[in-house]
Amino acid sequence: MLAVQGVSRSFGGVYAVRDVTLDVADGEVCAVIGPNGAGKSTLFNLITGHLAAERGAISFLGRRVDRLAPHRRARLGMSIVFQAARVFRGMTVRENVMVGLHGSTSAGFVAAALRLPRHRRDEREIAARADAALERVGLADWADRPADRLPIGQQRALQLARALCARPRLLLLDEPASGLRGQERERLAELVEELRADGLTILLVEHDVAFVTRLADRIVVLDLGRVIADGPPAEVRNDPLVLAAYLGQSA
Amino acid sequence: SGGSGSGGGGGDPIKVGLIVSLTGNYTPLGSEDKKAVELAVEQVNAAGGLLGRKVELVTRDDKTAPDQGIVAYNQIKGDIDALIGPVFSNAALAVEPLAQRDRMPYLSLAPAQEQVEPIKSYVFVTPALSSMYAERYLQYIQAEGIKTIAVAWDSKSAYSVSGHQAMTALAGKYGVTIAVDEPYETTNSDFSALFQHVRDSRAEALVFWGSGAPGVTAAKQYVASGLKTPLFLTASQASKLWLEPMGAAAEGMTVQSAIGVIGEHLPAGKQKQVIEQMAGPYRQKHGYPPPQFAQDGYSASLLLFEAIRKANSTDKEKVRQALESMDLVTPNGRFRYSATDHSGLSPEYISVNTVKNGAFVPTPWAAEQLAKTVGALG
Amino acid sequence: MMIEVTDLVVAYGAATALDRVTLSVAEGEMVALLGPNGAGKSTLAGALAGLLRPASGTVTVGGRLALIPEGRQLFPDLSVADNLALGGWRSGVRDPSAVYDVLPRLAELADRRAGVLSGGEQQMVAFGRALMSRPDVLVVDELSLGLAPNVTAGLARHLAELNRSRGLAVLLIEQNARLAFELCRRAYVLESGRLVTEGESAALAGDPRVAGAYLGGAIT
Amino acid sequence: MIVRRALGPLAAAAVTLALPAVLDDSALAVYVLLGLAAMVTVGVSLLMGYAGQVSLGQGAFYGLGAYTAALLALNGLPPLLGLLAAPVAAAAFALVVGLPLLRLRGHHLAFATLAMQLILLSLAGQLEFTGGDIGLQAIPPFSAWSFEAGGVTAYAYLTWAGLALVMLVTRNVIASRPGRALRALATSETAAASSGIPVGRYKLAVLALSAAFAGLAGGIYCFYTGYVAPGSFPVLISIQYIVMAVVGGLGTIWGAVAGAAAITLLVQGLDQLANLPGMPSYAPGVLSYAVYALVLIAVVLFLPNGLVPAIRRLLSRERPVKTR
Amino acid sequence: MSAFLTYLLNGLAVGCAIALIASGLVVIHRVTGVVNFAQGTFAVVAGLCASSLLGLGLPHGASELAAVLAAAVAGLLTGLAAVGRPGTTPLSSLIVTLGVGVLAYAVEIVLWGDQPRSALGLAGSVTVAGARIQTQHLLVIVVTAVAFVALALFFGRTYLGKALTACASNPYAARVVGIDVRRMGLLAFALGGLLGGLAGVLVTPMRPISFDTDVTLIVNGFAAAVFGALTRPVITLGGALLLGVAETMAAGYGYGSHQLEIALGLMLVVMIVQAGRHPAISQEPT
Ligand SMILES: Nc1ncnc2c1ncn2[C@@H]1O[C@H](COP(=O)(O)OP(=O)(O)OP(=O)(O)O)[C@@H](O)[C@H]1O
Ligand SMILES: Nc1ncnc2c1ncn2[C@@H]1O[C@H](COP(=O)(O)OP(=O)(O)OP(=O)(O)O)[C@@H](O)[C@H]1O
Ligand SMILES: [Mg+2]
Ligand SMILES: [Mg+2]
Repeated sequence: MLAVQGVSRSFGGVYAVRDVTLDVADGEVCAVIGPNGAGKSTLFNLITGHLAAERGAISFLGRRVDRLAPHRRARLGMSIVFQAARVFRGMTVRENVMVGLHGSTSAGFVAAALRLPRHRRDEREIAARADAALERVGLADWADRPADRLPIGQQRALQLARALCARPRLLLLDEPASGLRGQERERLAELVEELRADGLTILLVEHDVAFVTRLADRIVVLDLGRVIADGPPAEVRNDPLVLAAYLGQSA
Repeated sequence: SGGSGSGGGGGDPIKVGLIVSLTGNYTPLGSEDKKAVELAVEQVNAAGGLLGRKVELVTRDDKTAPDQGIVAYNQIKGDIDALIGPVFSNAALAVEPLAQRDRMPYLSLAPAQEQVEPIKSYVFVTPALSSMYAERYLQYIQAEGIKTIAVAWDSKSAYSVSGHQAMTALAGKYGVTIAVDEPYETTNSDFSALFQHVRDSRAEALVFWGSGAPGVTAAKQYVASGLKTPLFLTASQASKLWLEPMGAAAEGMTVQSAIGVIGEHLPAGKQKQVIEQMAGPYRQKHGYPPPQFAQDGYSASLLLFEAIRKANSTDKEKVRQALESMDLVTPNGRFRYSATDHSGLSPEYISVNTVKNGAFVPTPWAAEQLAKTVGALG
Repeated sequence: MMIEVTDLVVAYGAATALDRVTLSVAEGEMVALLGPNGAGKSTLAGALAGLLRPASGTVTVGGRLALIPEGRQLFPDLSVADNLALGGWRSGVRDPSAVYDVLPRLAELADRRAGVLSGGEQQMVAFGRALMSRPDVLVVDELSLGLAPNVTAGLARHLAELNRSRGLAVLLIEQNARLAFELCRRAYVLESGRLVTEGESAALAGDPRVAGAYLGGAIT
Repeated sequence: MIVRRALGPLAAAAVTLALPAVLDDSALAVYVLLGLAAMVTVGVSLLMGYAGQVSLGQGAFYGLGAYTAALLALNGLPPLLGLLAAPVAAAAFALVVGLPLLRLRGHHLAFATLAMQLILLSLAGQLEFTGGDIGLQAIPPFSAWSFEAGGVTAYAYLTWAGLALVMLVTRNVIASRPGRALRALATSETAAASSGIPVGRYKLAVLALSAAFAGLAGGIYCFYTGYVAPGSFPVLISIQYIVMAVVGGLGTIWGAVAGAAAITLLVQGLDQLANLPGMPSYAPGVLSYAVYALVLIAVVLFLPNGLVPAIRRLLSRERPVKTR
Repeated sequence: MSAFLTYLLNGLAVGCAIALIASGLVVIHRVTGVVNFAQGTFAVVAGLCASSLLGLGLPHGASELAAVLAAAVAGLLTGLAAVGRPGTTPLSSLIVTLGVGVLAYAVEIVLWGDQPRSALGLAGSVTVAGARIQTQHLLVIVVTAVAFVALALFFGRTYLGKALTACASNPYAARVVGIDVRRMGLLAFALGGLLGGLAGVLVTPMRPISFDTDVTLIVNGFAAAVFGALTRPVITLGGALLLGVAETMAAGYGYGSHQLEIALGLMLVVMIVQAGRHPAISQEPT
């Protein structure tokens, strides 16, 4: 499904991601963990196209994507939930989610300005799908609120709904549980399990090791931009390298 | 709409519209025009008014913008018997077709050639056109035996663009070659390139077209540049706004001006008298001698008053006809409008001066020429 | 008392975010503040730091207070070193080397613009910046947010150490309730702008309602 | 509910239609210029308030529309064609310059658009075919089929029909898929791109749309005044549009119209006042400048969201208002 | 060769004058996030003051100093209006500064009238390696160099400079660490007024100043300041010098009527090329 081959990216001479190779199979939940500044978010940005890779190749669904603009990759079926909640200001929760459907609809300026039938049909469908996504993440009651006033936890749920409603093939989650409390965390975990059951492929960054262990089929560990371990959770958790670099005594 | 045509009937005042820039870029010009027109109206009213009626001024601001000129005109057009118009060429040209359509006698304060080419029956221009200044300079240059000149001109100012054009077109006629032809922009703050180019050429004089800030900036830098080629400035510099900042550095520079500026150097006579009729009271009221723009405004007023007097009515067509057969001496010189000439002035009423002791003094050539011109007026 | 809040009401326009909240933190005490998303925890933190004006009620703070705000709130255009130095605006401390001892990663990043750091690195800077002011009381709006487990553990240890050695009082808002209970002897629970429970951590952790909501079953 | 929603626009339409019939020429001249300013300002508000892109060069598109229509009409083409070409030319030009300029953001973009206008003005002031600094004169009046716009009234209707069209298009756009995309990219270009929005293309499109609005206004302007010159489109005019948009309320369509109306009427009112007989000679300058400035400062400081949101809040105290 | 050097030197002087206007814009934006459209006004106020004081017979030096202080006061007053009220957004503040600039027109017209004024500066010229440059130009270059070195050191090296920078970088965070953002904003406006005043007294002898000269002054200053992202003094100076030299070179080599297009166009190209290097993601919060 996703093949990252020897990808590198540096900032001012310091490598944030160095020669990373990573394959994610269809339907797999793959977690990426590692110390702060290991390059996890940078790797996500390379995959989604917000940063250009200096070396290496990225293929998605058997197709080279590393020269494609982010919105093209999104249209191929990649959705991302960013580490920082990026909700669109001045829009309601529902409108925010409707934006997520941009790539899978097509009415443009002319259709909108003239209110063509196609545009109206599109709008109805977009609204319905957005509401379904909100329902799914438990935000249905908040649909008409201004999105930028939501508490952090809800903003993250909103981002997830926005990503989901595009019906992606690959979902990239960058620390989706950060800022969530026990119960909310539990609900998120259940949702991820549901999504996996639906056949979605998920790439997950998270510092909550219990959360990761419960959900991931496989864990990849990054340190200083390189992959230092790759395998099933049980194995990785006991890897001495990982213990030293990341888990410390708390594991 | 339409004014109160049928004159005579005592009571109600004659209304003169005045649209000038009172805000925006052209404020310094517009406000001088306004002072002068107000002075002229005061004087005519003190002398009993026109046709036994008082003259009243209806003033509007064009904000140095063509569309605001139109708004202003629309606001007063129903009220007024004649119009003295914008000093900003773009605003003047915007108002012009409306005035022509409404058959409104219109004396423009802008020097743009386009207003009188082609002639519109109701539109008359008061300031000397820059082509006249150009021709006058060429006469002087020829008289001084100069064969080669450099010309610098502001490519953003209509006044200086058409002055430059006229100079290029007429140079041959006066046996003058233009060795350096150098455009610059109004906002330019450094003229070292110009002086360098003049220094590298055979030019015997540098004619500098420009108004406002560049006139001062360039003249100051000319002094500092050590260039020996004499500098000839045009009439835009003939005021205290140029003299004061220049200070002693201006001594000996050559500056053109309208005849009104050097009134005191004229032999006694009609011309001198009409200049003083304005200059004295103006100086008394405002504390400085009237600059060029003030003279334009005052001349326009005199022309309009005389036309109404001659028409013996404020009927617009009659006033227009009176203007078209006008022959009047004003501070700007003698105007002779005709059906084929709506600018009325000729180059003879332009003086070429040198700066002496911080004042403009006609050159011997100019003094002689002007004496001849003025003498003919009596 | 280091922090004394009585009948505090804070509103955003028409919406009341805190409704007659009363709580206190004594000198040398570490207190946890729990609550679901949107309960008003960050609002309370903002009011304590004087960043939000109360509609009514009083807030008194008995010493120098430092806040690790929600969303890190660094100076993105300044270097890490400068961010830390500015943390000492009130205390006059300019030299960040003490912070580097606690968070050695920051020494490596000293000259990096704070805006381009990774999320966790930014959290470290926010923590370090608060320490720079040599506070008597520290309000932490999320400690472990985005931090690797070993870093979180280190910071928790450091807080406990400061509490022991310098008597630093702490009001801790923390997503990981287990960690909060471990660190703090006492805790408040805030829901929809109202205090619903308070008590000893041990007792609260045993309370099935609290455990269900904040300890979150199998996870954490 | 629907009736209530439609009431405002209906009332506005009625007033718009009635006014030209009752106003005299002098008031109509203001009415026309007000409508034209509103047309440009709606575009500015769309660009700035919705899509978050600042243009300090909107006057350039206004001028471009005016010159286009004027040149076509002066070369003997039917005025209607000129009027239609004006927005098209402005939009096309926006697409061409937008391609490089929109790579810039924030202040850089603001400066770049300002520079674009300065450069265009400078060229218009020097080129032969644009009439140089003097500009283009004797532009024929607007006509279409057998109709010829004689007086100001005709232009008033033309202007306000144009404005209605512009407002309708804007309303339809913002409440739809492309409109949401624009509002999204204003907050976060990356999150927008990740939702499948081609950010660059949308920024271009909205610039072109706002340019088309300005171009249409310019087209009407040139027939109305019969004269265009560089002096008609100074840089300050572009800043004025932003002031209008902010004063009226960024991100609301009616705010753009209200802002344009408020500023235009304030300026005209002060002008009338300053030129009343008996006012001191410095009154025009001082009144137009000082009172205008004080009112502007007061409005911005005390109604930071603009006139329209403030009025809305007043009218519907009971309902919570969505503001930014 | 000496022609080239003449153009270069004079271009540097022109650029320095631009840089001084830009410096005030940079200081104010760097601290408050506000683009101060009243910056040209400060220069005009100082220029007009200086010409009046000199006219009253006050000696050089004292007149200019007083004028610069007057501009600083104008800056402070502008700051009070623009950032004095808590909760004013940078966009609102920007419009307020526009308003202040217009308000100043009225004040200036009442005090000084609507006609342009000038002041006498240093007369004469100096020859450097065969190229002539006016003494006043040289003075501008020296003062600008000193001002920019001081600014760069102040913002880059001093603690107060960093605290000031922090205010615009994240005003909320500045309050979190205890910085009085409002007072810092006022300080910045006063400093901006001072720098604008400096520009005013140095420029007045070179070109006449009237109440609305601020527009001309600010356009170039804005260009240079934006070039430096409105925050970085040294790059701003670079931008200003680029503008100045491009203008004189254009005039020198036969494009006198296209100076503006060439200078602004060049600047745009540099900006666009640079913009390509910064991906959107690195400008958004992590
Ligand atoms: N635009 C940038 N410029 C300079 N350095 C950058 C930039 N973006 C990221 N970095 C650096 O690259 C490294 C990797 O950052 P990244 O955000 O990928 O880390 P991460 O693994 O996601 O960490 P965390 O767990 O803290 O989120 C960090 O040291 C960061 O400071
Ligand atoms: N600027 C604001 N304007 C309006 N309402 C706000 C604002 N900030 C917060 N709120 C509201 O106030 C309430 C309390 O928010 P607060 O951020 O204090 O919650 P919290 O307990 O910190 O939540 P979280 O766990 O998500 O951080 C929420 O309902 C939120 O929507
Ligand atoms: Mg990360
Ligand atoms: Mg919070």
